[in-house]
Amino acid sequence: MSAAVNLAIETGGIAFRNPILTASGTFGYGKEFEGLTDLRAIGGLVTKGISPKPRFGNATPRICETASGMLNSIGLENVGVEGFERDKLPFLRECGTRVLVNFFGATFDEYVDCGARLDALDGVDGLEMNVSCPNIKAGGIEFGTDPRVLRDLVRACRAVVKKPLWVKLTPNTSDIVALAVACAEGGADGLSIINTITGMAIDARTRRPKIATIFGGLSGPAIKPIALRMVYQVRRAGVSLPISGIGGIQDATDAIEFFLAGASTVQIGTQSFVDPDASGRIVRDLEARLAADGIRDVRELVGALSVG
Amino acid sequence: MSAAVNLAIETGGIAFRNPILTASGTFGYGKEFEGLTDLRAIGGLVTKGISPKPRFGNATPRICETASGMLNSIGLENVGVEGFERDKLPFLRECGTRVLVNFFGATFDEYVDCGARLDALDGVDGLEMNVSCPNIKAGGIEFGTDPRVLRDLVRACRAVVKKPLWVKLTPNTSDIVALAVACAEGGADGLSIINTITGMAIDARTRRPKIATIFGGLSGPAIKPIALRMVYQVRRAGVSLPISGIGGIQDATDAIEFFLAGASTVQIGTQSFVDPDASGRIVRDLEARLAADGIRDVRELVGALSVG
Amino acid sequence: MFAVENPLGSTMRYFQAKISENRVLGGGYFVLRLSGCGSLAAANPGQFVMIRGDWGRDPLLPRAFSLLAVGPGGTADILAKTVGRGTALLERSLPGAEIDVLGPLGSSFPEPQGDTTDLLVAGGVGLPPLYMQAALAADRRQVARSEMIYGGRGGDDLVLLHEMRALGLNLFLTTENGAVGTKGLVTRALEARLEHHRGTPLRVMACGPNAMLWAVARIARDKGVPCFISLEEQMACGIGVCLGCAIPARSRPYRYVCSNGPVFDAADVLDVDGQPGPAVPAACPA
Amino acid sequence: MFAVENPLGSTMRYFQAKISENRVLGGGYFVLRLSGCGSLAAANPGQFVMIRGDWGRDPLLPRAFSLLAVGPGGTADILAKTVGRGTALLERSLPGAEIDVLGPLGSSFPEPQGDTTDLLVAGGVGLPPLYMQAALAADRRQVARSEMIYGGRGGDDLVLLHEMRALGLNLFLTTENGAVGTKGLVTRALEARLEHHRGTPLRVMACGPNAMLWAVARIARDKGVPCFISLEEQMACGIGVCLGCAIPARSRPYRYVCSNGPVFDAADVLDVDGQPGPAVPAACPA
Ligand SMILES: Cc1cc2nc3c(=O)[nH]c(=O)nc-3n(C[C@H](O)[C@H](O)[C@H](O)COP(=O)(O)OP(=O)(O)OC[C@H]3O[C@@H](n4cnc5c(N)ncnc54)[C@H](O)[C@@H]3O)c2cc1C
Ligand SMILES: Cc1cc2nc3c(=O)[nH]c(=O)nc-3n(C[C@H](O)[C@H](O)[C@H](O)COP(=O)(O)OP(=O)(O)OC[C@H]3O[C@@H](n4cnc5c(N)ncnc54)[C@H](O)[C@@H]3O)c2cc1C
Ligand SMILES: Cc1cc2nc3c(=O)[nH]c(=O)nc-3n(C[C@H](O)[C@H](O)[C@H](O)COP(=O)(O)O)c2cc1C
Ligand SMILES: Cc1cc2nc3c(=O)[nH]c(=O)nc-3n(C[C@H](O)[C@H](O)[C@H](O)COP(=O)(O)O)c2cc1C
Ligand code: FES
Ligand code: FES
Repeated sequence: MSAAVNLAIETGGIAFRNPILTASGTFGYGKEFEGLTDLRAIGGLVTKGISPKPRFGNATPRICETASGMLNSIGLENVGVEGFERDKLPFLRECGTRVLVNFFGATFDEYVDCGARLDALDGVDGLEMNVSCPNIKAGGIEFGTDPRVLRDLVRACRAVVKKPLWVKLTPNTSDIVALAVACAEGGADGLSIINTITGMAIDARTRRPKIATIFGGLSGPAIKPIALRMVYQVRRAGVSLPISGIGGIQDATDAIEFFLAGASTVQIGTQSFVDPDASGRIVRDLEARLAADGIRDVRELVGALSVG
Repeated sequence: MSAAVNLAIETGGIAFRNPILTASGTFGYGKEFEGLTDLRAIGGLVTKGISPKPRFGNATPRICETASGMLNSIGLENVGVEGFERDKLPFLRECGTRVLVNFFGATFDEYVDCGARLDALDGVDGLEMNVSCPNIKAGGIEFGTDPRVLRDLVRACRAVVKKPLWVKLTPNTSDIVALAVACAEGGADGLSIINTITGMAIDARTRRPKIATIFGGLSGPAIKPIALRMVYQVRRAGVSLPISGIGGIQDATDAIEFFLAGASTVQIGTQSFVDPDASGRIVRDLEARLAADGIRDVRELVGALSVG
Repeated sequence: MFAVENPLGSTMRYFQAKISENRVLGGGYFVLRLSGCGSLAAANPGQFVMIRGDWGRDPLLPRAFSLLAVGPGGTADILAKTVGRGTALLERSLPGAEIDVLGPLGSSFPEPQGDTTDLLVAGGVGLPPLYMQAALAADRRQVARSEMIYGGRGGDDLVLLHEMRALGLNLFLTTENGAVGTKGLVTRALEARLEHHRGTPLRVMACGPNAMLWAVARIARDKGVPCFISLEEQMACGIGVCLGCAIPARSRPYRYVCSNGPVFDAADVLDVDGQPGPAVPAACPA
Repeated sequence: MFAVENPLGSTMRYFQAKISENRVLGGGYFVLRLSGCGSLAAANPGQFVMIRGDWGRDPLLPRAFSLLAVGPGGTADILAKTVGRGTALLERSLPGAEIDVLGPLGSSFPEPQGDTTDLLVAGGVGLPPLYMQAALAADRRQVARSEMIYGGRGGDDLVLLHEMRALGLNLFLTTENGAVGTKGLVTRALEARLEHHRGTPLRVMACGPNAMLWAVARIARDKGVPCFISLEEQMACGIGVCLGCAIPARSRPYRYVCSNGPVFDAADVLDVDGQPGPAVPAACPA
């Protein structure tokens, strides 16, 4: 590929080698992909969501396939902050790419506590808040669906997090722009758009839900049109935060579509299950594609959708 | 098939031969499918959305394919109430199945006017309100996303509509149950769940949106998990209105899944483009399937999901 | 003189056919022969079918293909070029594979007339309806009154030449790179042929990329020659239901490629150059 | 005595292979021979691969298949049964088709030992890992110490019998309808064989529907015989990342079929009979 193509981008407070990241929950803690894709070639990785304490996750079965997509209800199983620092971080410090840690809590205080503790860890380049979690105090409604609650939560975390703080928005909303604005007001450094969409699948034979928790999160190519729309809505509304686009990205063309809609980075999720080398492949294909099209800098694509 | 299987169901104020209907905008005004599927075999059909005056619809291109789905922004092109009565209704009166007329307006008054005029027409078995329309007075936000606006709109239409009145909910919401409750309060006779989900597609080569209006409605198998979830949420919340399930139904198994989730009828949408005989085929397959499984009455399936 | 509008529902059928032969021509072109297509026997040149293989839920929608030929014993041929996922799946499909077919659909080109010379203008994969039109003329021993102007990017894009010569058709080939025939676009060749036939009764019939068709239609209009063009637009249903295949038209805001076309009298659609119809709320997603 | 846990990432590779042969056995069963699978050469019986054909975006996820055999020159065989859309596409696939392969994955059965009799219990399409185990024993001239108890619904479900006899393997066949072998379930035949071998060193190794495996494991436990079972669960990644293939386990809330299994020491997973682990908020969609 021509060395003349610049893929590097500094966005959301972090300087990335290129704009191809991997999405939380679909890339483990990085090590699982050693030998399958080149970690030193991708822009960055986002870890599985971390909570203050380890969590064992939901009952089984936890996943099922749907048309061009899948449902999951893993239940945010994770090793907890301590386990993360002890067992996962040493590898991540050496892995050769940017590391964002996705995190969440079951209460306001857990969020703040978790954010503060992760912020203190050496080797963490930034934090991504997962706000698609049930707010137990508010009857199980997701933290991220009410703009005021979201703003306050972001503000509280912002107060303790010195590193770049991104917020990952839930698509289960009628107004994604209001959520984005709330994050800007709360002091976030970036937005990740979108998390999974709540869905359900039924086994007609057994008459039971296909996953134990009844509802799960829909991901994969099926949701790409919705994700792209939300990225563009936020961009068009003039929200000043940089966007990391997520949802059904399978190849370099999909990534470019998200850049055009306004994302300055993208995250590869479910596709890493389909093709464990997906993120590396997309970096390679993106570079080749830009070179072939005579585009010198990937940043030219960001928000370059033409709607005239 | 065994004559012992009962597919007939009376629901939402209408007695249907069977619970397989066709969805608005995907079955024209019925006549287009003559010779392709047996109109006398299906439970009912829902017409293209009718407005008080004819509308020419949106700029082109208007549709594009997505992963296991499609986007459309037809722009609610239709012949208007008068054109409907003059050109379409005579055929529909004789077509041998139940006829629901989908309708909408650009303002509150247009809704009421349209509902009243359609209500007066002989040969119309019921009305289905499409509330996924931009409310111009409220800055283009869909009528159907604010529960209070929705309740008032339904109540206003209810006051003039004597025939069964169903309301078709928009899925672009964080709280489908609140919308369902609003319809119940407004006096609706039934709910149709769901309309298309707002999405977007981009042509990476031309850097332009694939459809002229930028945004369009996502339909097809891709959205089935979301539709099924919303039907079940409304059912589980105990909203008393019967539900017509819509979204990505391709075959009898999909229809059964919606019945189990709580729908008492289903509507076949995009699949009629894939297979113009889809609705008739699903009736035949459903009957055969119930007979094979020893289920005497399709009504046994409604809400029979087992979540224990 | 008008494109024949096929009254909706007249003879169209939805049925299952089988691929009986897949003749790969190179350059991404291939001819599929379908068996079990007796209901297409009466189809006219310009009409099309919506077809879909047995390949699951993605790609979802059926694809439109003009008929290349309908043969005895219920065979039907289409000529396709691989451009995306659906055509790639078709190109790979093997004899015996099942194919769902909806057709014949849409309008057709006007019939050959003994006293008029028809200039058939085909761009790339726009060949099929004009090939079928030429074959009809040959059948009626009027092929001497037809000329085919057939162009493509390179030599690979010009297929079935042997078959067309066998019809006795007068062929004018053009390629953009000059590999075969005259170097340049079909429009130049068309201008030359129009000039050549000046003063005699003429008609132009064309199929190819929409941009080519607009250019052809403008040339014909300027020369006062009747012109029929077969347009393309994204389609979901093929039968006038989804309203997806709208194109701006002269006489009314929109015409539909599947049910009013695909063959249009150019005079009916030419003037409107892609501007939207009456304004409507922009973001109404239906 | 323990199932061999394959340290994650040790030798697994993601690569493209080709189908070199598709042997249809009837009853929905077929054997795919893949070429270009040199990196599977050192795989052990019980290990599996995730594979996916070149079929677009639906079905989306790769499918798990146990290895049936790995051969010289980089071939690998799988035995599959058509149950849904993915397997239907594989059944139809032709020599030359490209297949993405991730493997070898997961744990394997313990190696054959000269002094112990291994009762291999296969239910239907659970045959492959046990076939491979028997072939390994034959290779080491220890096949006399292995017995295969192999059951299915009907005669169609019992495949590769000729090949197994050629290994010199002692075969006990059962069918539910009695068409072939003893009428009944494999569990009955297993009980008889356990009785027969009473007092000698024994191990049970089993693969088949999970319900059969639990029954087999309970029988072995009751007789005090070590038992290894190869479990199935829905998978997305196959490498311990998605956490989708969790099963409740004795020693901890969950174990993962792809990375801790698929072969488990039954004692480690038996007691927990499908109850969820520690309570968590129910509807958290991630
Ligand atoms: C009336 C009509 C007749 C046609 N006749 C022929 C023919 O004889 N031979 C031939 O090779 N092609 C013909 N086409 C074009 C053919 O339909 C497209 O090449 C084909 O749909 C591409 O599908 P794909 O999955 O390979 O491409 P993709 O780009 O993956 O398709 C994505 C979507 O865009 C649509 N699409 C893509 N290209 C076109 C196009 N040019 N026109 C309309 N829709 C398109 C597809 O149908 C699909 O819905 C015709 C089109 C129309 C409308
Ligand atoms: C470790 C392991 C080894 C296996 N080895 C074999 C083998 O050697 N031969 C063989 O024929 N089958 C084997 N299976 C089962 C095989 O994976 C399924 O039959 C196959 O995935 C079905 O795919 P489908 O698209 O045809 O079915 P569908 O029902 O359409 O699949 C829908 C989804 O369910 C999953 N699924 C369906 N059945 C199963 C199942 N039994 N186990 C796990 N996931 C399932 C699919 O992977 C897919 O994600 C194995 C499964 C596992 C987990
Ligand atoms: C199995 C699985 C686990 C996930 N876990 C998390 C998580 O822990 N935290 C989070 O913010 N998002 C999580 N996600 C959401 C993804 O990061 C991503 O937002 C979503 O899958 C949409 O992208 P995709 O369509 O490319 O997969 C998970 C997704 C999947 C499929
Ligand atoms: C081309 C098209 C036009 C539609 N027009 C209307 C309409 O006029 N009124 C309406 O309420 N819904 C309309 N819909 C939505 C469908 O009725 C249905 O709710 C939606 O497509 C989801 O179902 P499906 O996935 O089965 O297609 C339209 C959908 C499509 C694809
Ligand atoms: S393709 Fe549906 S109206 Fe023309
Ligand atoms: S299949 Fe993903 S963790 Fe096992």
